[in-house]
Amino acid sequence: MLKKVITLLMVTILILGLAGCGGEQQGAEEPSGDDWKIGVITGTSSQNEEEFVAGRELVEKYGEDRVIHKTYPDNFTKEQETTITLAMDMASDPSVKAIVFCQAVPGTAAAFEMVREQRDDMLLIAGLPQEDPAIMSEISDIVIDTDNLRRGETIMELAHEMGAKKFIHYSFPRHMSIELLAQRRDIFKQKADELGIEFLEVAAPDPMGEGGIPASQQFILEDVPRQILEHGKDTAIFSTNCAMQEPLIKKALDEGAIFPEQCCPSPYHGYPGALGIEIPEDKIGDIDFIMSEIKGKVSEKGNTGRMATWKVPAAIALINACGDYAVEYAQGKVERQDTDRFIELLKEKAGEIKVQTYKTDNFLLFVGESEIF
Amino acid sequence: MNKPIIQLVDICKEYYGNQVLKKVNVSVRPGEVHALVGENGAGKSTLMNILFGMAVIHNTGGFSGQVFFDGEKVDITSPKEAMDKGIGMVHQEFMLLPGFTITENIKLNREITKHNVISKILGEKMKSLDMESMRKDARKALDTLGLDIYEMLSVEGLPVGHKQFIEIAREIDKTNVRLLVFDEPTAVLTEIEAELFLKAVKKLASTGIAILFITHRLNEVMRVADNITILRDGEVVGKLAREEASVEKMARLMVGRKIDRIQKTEKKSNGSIDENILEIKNLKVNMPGERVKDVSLEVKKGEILGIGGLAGHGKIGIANGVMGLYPSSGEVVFNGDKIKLNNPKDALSKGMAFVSEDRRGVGLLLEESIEKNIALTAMQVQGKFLKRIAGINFALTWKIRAHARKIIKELDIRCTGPEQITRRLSGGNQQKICIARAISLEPELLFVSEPTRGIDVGAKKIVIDLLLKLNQEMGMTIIITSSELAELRSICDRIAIIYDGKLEGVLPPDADDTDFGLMMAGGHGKAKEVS
Amino acid sequence: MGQKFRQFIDNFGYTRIVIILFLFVLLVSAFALELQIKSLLSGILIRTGMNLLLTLAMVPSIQSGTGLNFGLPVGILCGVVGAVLSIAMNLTGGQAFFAANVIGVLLAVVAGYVYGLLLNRVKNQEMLIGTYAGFSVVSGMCMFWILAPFRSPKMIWPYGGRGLRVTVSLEDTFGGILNKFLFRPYKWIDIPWGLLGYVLIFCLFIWLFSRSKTGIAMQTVGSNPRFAEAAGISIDGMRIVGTILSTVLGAMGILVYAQSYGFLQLYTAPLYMAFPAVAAILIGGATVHKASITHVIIGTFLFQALLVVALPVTNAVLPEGNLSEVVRIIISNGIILYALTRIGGGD
Amino acid sequence: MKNAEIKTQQKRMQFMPDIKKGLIRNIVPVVFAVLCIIGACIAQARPLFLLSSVTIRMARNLLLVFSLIIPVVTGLGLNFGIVLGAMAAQIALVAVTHWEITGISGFIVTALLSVPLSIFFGWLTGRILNRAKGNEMITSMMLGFFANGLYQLLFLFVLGGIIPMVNKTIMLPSGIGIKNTVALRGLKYALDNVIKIEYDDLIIPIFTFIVIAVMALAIKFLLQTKLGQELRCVGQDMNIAEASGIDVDKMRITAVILSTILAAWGQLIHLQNIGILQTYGSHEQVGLFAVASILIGGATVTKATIGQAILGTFLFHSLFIISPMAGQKLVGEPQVGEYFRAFVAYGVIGLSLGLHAWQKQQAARNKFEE
Repeated sequence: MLKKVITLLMVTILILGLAGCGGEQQGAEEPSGDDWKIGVITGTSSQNEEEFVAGRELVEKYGEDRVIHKTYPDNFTKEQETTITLAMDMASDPSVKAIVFCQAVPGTAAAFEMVREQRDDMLLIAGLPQEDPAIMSEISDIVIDTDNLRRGETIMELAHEMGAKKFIHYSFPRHMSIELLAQRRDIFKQKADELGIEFLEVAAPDPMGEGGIPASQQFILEDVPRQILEHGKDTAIFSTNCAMQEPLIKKALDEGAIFPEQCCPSPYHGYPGALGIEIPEDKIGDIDFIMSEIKGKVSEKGNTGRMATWKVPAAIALINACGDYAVEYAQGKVERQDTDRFIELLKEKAGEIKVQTYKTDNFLLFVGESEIF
Repeated sequence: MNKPIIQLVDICKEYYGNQVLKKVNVSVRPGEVHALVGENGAGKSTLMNILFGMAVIHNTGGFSGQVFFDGEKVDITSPKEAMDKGIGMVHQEFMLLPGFTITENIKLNREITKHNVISKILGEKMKSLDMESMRKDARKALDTLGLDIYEMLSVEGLPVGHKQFIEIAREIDKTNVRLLVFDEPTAVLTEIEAELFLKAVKKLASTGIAILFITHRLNEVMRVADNITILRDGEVVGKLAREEASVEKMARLMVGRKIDRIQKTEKKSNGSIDENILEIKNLKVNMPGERVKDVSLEVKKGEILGIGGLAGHGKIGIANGVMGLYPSSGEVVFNGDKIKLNNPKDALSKGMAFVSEDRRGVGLLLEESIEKNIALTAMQVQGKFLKRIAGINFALTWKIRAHARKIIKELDIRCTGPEQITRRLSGGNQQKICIARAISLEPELLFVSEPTRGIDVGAKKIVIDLLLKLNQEMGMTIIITSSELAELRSICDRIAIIYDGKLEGVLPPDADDTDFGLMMAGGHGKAKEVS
Repeated sequence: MGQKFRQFIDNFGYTRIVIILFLFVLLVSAFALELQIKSLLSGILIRTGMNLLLTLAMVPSIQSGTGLNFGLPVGILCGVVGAVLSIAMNLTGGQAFFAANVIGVLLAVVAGYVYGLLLNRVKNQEMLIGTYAGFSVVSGMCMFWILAPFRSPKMIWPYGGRGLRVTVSLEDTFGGILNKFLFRPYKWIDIPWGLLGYVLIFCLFIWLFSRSKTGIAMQTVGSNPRFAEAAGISIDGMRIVGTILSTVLGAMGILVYAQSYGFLQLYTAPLYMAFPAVAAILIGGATVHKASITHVIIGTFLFQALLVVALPVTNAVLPEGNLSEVVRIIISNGIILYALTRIGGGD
Repeated sequence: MKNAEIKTQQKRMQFMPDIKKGLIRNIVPVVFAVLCIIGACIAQARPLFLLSSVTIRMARNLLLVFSLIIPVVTGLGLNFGIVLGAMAAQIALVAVTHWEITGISGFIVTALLSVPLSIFFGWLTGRILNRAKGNEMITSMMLGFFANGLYQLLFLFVLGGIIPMVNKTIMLPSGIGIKNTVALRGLKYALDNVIKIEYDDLIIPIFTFIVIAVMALAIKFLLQTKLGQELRCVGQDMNIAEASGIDVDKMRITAVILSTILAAWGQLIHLQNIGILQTYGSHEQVGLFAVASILIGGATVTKATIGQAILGTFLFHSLFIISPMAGQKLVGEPQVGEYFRAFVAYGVIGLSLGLHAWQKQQAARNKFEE
């Protein structure tokens, strides 16, 4: 009996407390045309530094009162409800006109769908989606991803140019259930046949499995030297998973293998950590500095011309473009699905890129130029 | 005279060559209260195990003799069969679920159920409990016992007396019950509760149920029993009707036997024999089941003091309390030094040692080697067998082994070597290891609890001789706690009897059987003090 | 003869026999499939070496009666902080490794003591609470990595992110310091004598400790607390000693791991470090009540060998698709599950 | 002792007027509630948003949390094996999506289809747990990992590979294996939409709550039947249960099966609200968060009630909603807010477990000193 009383009492106090303490903005003023905000959701820097910093850059550019920057959970596969609440929280502020989600981790589709139910006018942009393309393009206004299909050809061509005789593709079941990644693998195969390269598919432990990220990374460290020993130095190696990039780059350099591109192409992705590049404080964010440092390290080990990445960090360009587009939408300058304007903005950030659509008009894919070290 | 409901004829049983029941005959008639009296280990429990077809009997080679129930020869092979026949048992340890109400406990797995919509589809198990009918049944059973307690209370936190009544209520609630066995039902009851209980037993018997009443509280026997069977060492030593019985007579029959007084050699003089080595003042020990309520006792240097009494009265709690194993209060002075209570290390380091009654629980590391068991306490408390290297105290395996070998030889421990693990040893050898561990401390005073429980006859003698040797040759003061009075009487200089957590009296070993019996049964108002 | 053979199997445990047979089959097929046997064998040795101390950390906690140490991330984080500090001090090579160990151990002693106090309050629930405590501490340390004031160019983000990098390369500090020490290639196998020697020294140390007064007292508490109490041993004290030791080994273990891996992993990586260690010692034949150095060595070897060999072989057998990884998950977790159902079954 | 005295004493014990004692007994929920209020004050969140978020999350998760009650009552501890129930639900969901049955009828078919699957999974889990008495929790956790392997095998290789699949929309382009995201178009809000109330941002799926309430009553009813009595008896003391003729092992298996079925239905309710199935991730969080919820509600590994489950779910999700906001407001940086949330959430769960264990120790000591 007493327990029930206490329980009831507590719930009442809690609700009152929540209500009493809560903010007072609710419905205070109808948003006028000038009162706009955009929401940006990225990973934490432990997930991906570039995305996070790009988010910060947007905040700095437009001001804290214009851009709400939040991070999705590190453990996103297990905490989808948190992801949903995050987006719902943004949507519940009527002055927020657009939400940019990059990377669009699992849970984004559900979150967008729920936002859409409440806010018909909301602009929803998904960057680097991990969920089914058909669903994503249906729910979001614009979906933007690196062109994994065309990369299937460009990467293979690049590897061929660098002199690869064989091509090793590291992945694991969960990733191969992602449509675009699976399709890219098939394109790889096809293109490899064309170019006379032997395509090898190798399974690695799933970083979300019971061994966690360390088990996958350790596997890469051990497996690359074995493969190179068996297949020779003219073997290109590639992995679909971000966490595997550092050991992959490290071993490619040690063993003299070919490394055409990371999963998420950018000079900042994998290279600095793998090569132990030291960043003096005044060189933070200086892209030329990092390029020359990487070049130096690569030539030090005599692997010049056998490792590459994109000239411009894909994720940074992408988030900045998304942010600018969202702002223009919020200011009423563009329509919801003005893909031409979007591509224009993207080109401003990313330089020479090729863009194509996938299945629907609002699902954009782009590839950038490669920089060979 | 009506026909006996149960007859046990010429029952014999042996465990591993150890004859525990010898041609025992007992019979009980409907409406009769039949008391089965005997010391611990007289064979009462074994007899009951046979009656209930417990697995332990079949697993150890069965028994010989015959059982007649309601005039028919029966072969009871499981407790369930016994229950089906109408034999109920009230256990000594409570088979009650603390989270359930009294009613639920009384009706455990015999719930009254009624159909509901769902059970008609999904079957019997989905029937609702008919709590109202169950409550009524429970009420009725409680009323039969004269227990005025609300039947929907949770059992948790009820006084033990009530729990005992609930156990009984459960048995009498079984509609077919014809014979009820009570295994020392009053051991945990207060006097008033016991009074209530005895009344209830009378009432039950008057309804035509036969009652077999196992106890060693003799005055209770006098109050309720119609007939009395006295067991000693597996033999029926007396069958009395109440009219011919008296407490004194039963006590003598119960404990009386030839006392094999071991001839003691001249003791080594170890200071004045009148000097107190240990003084216990107002000791209270909170040991579940063996609570010590208020005991003051003095122990003389160089003597062997026995502590006797019936199970559950607190004799075992004394040593455990002094040695700090159970929460205790009071004052203990050893050699003029006050011992810190609740601190085993202090007691050990001051020169006392303890051989626990719970051999497998407290006394041994069952998965470890003999040598480790023997050396461990001495190493931890006194720093023996250690060598300090680079600031760390390392155990010296060779020293431990040498010590273990010596002791194994001295105590004649039968084993494959000092590295054998203790689980595999027989009870007697395990007991020797416990003693070995204690004497490795070279204590001035040794507490030994139930040294011969659960070990065979040959080993018993060796253990007793060993204790005697320690006392006489090394001048060790020894306090033996034992349920076997005969054992105490054979080697002790004095014997203290504990009743209901208090010291009932101290007797010389050659005192009269009747005195012992009476003291143990709590019927001895004024204790005869010998000093 | 048959009797003796049976007894041998009983002693060694069906689980291990099954795994050894399985491993043997894998190696034979690796040979038949013309895989790089030398590299596989060397990989097994290195993995065993780098994981051994982390598995060893389970021994004191089991022996002192707190069960499997799911709170191992506590110790691991101490080691990581030690390494980060040593990098921040601009040390390199042996100095850096030594400094990381010293700092890591000092922190681990304090952390282990506090963690031990916590475990003493929650007897019988240590494993569950350890798991959550581990999660929580790792998340707490994530904040630290973000807010930490270190400005070493080796550790800060290249693009202006706040805090430290997720992975810090150890190439210039103490990467491979043990792996390379006394590394000897032979015809069939490369043996990292330095690494193996280093970890075996600690096994020896724990073995010696288990023969010291305190070590024996600790084990007594684990195997029979009531006996220990009767022998005048402080139960809570010994549990704290066990927890401290386990935490310290965790700290030193992660440093051995990191130098072999070549990177220091911050943020959420330590979260997953306890599971492989737990699995390894269970497979080695330990239970939640009893563990020995032999269990550690056999278990780490078998578990890691399985991880090293299983995937390349299944990859070679099933070159298409990713079935091999799924098969590996099923087999290795299935075996752990099997081992667990043995605990309750008596011995 | 006189009867009347006992009665009054019992009364006194139950109606302890001492608020302090009551607070101590409910220390875990109290700590949580206080944290939530502080968090809400810091976060300055809109109350209606909080309310609607909590409501929706309650609707999604309550039944999953309920599924833990029966095993706890039966003495199996917290059943991390409910992950298998979630898997059963997802297999059924994929099948129904494949057959393109929609609306409430689709939901009912899914619910029915998941029953035989969960019975089978529950039976297996129960048998395994019977072999690991005393280690049920860690064993059920490992079982979850193991089952995940089999699950991936089924969804990635068997479906389309061995079992032919006609409906290509949910399949990977290669035709073998299910996509990592399956939109449950036909089933979204199948249950919620039957009856629901909308007010501004606040949506209350009344019908879902009715279903949950019915399930709660069903659990209550079940515990009052003969079967429930036997389950409770096993939970209290396996030996006594055995001695009074109850088949302990069978009861334990029954409990796990019931729990698995409830978990399957719980996962169905969860997913019909979310509307999108993460084929390889949706089931993973189930065990950990449900367990955390019920523990926070004041349940222990030996005692759990519906009320505790409701309170716990409410508190847990309030904390999970509020803490990232509070974290961000407090530290001013989004990612630190995220870590802060994880730190607080897991820390508080650990703390609450610790407090329970400590209380139990305290209680044992008090009992001893009586």
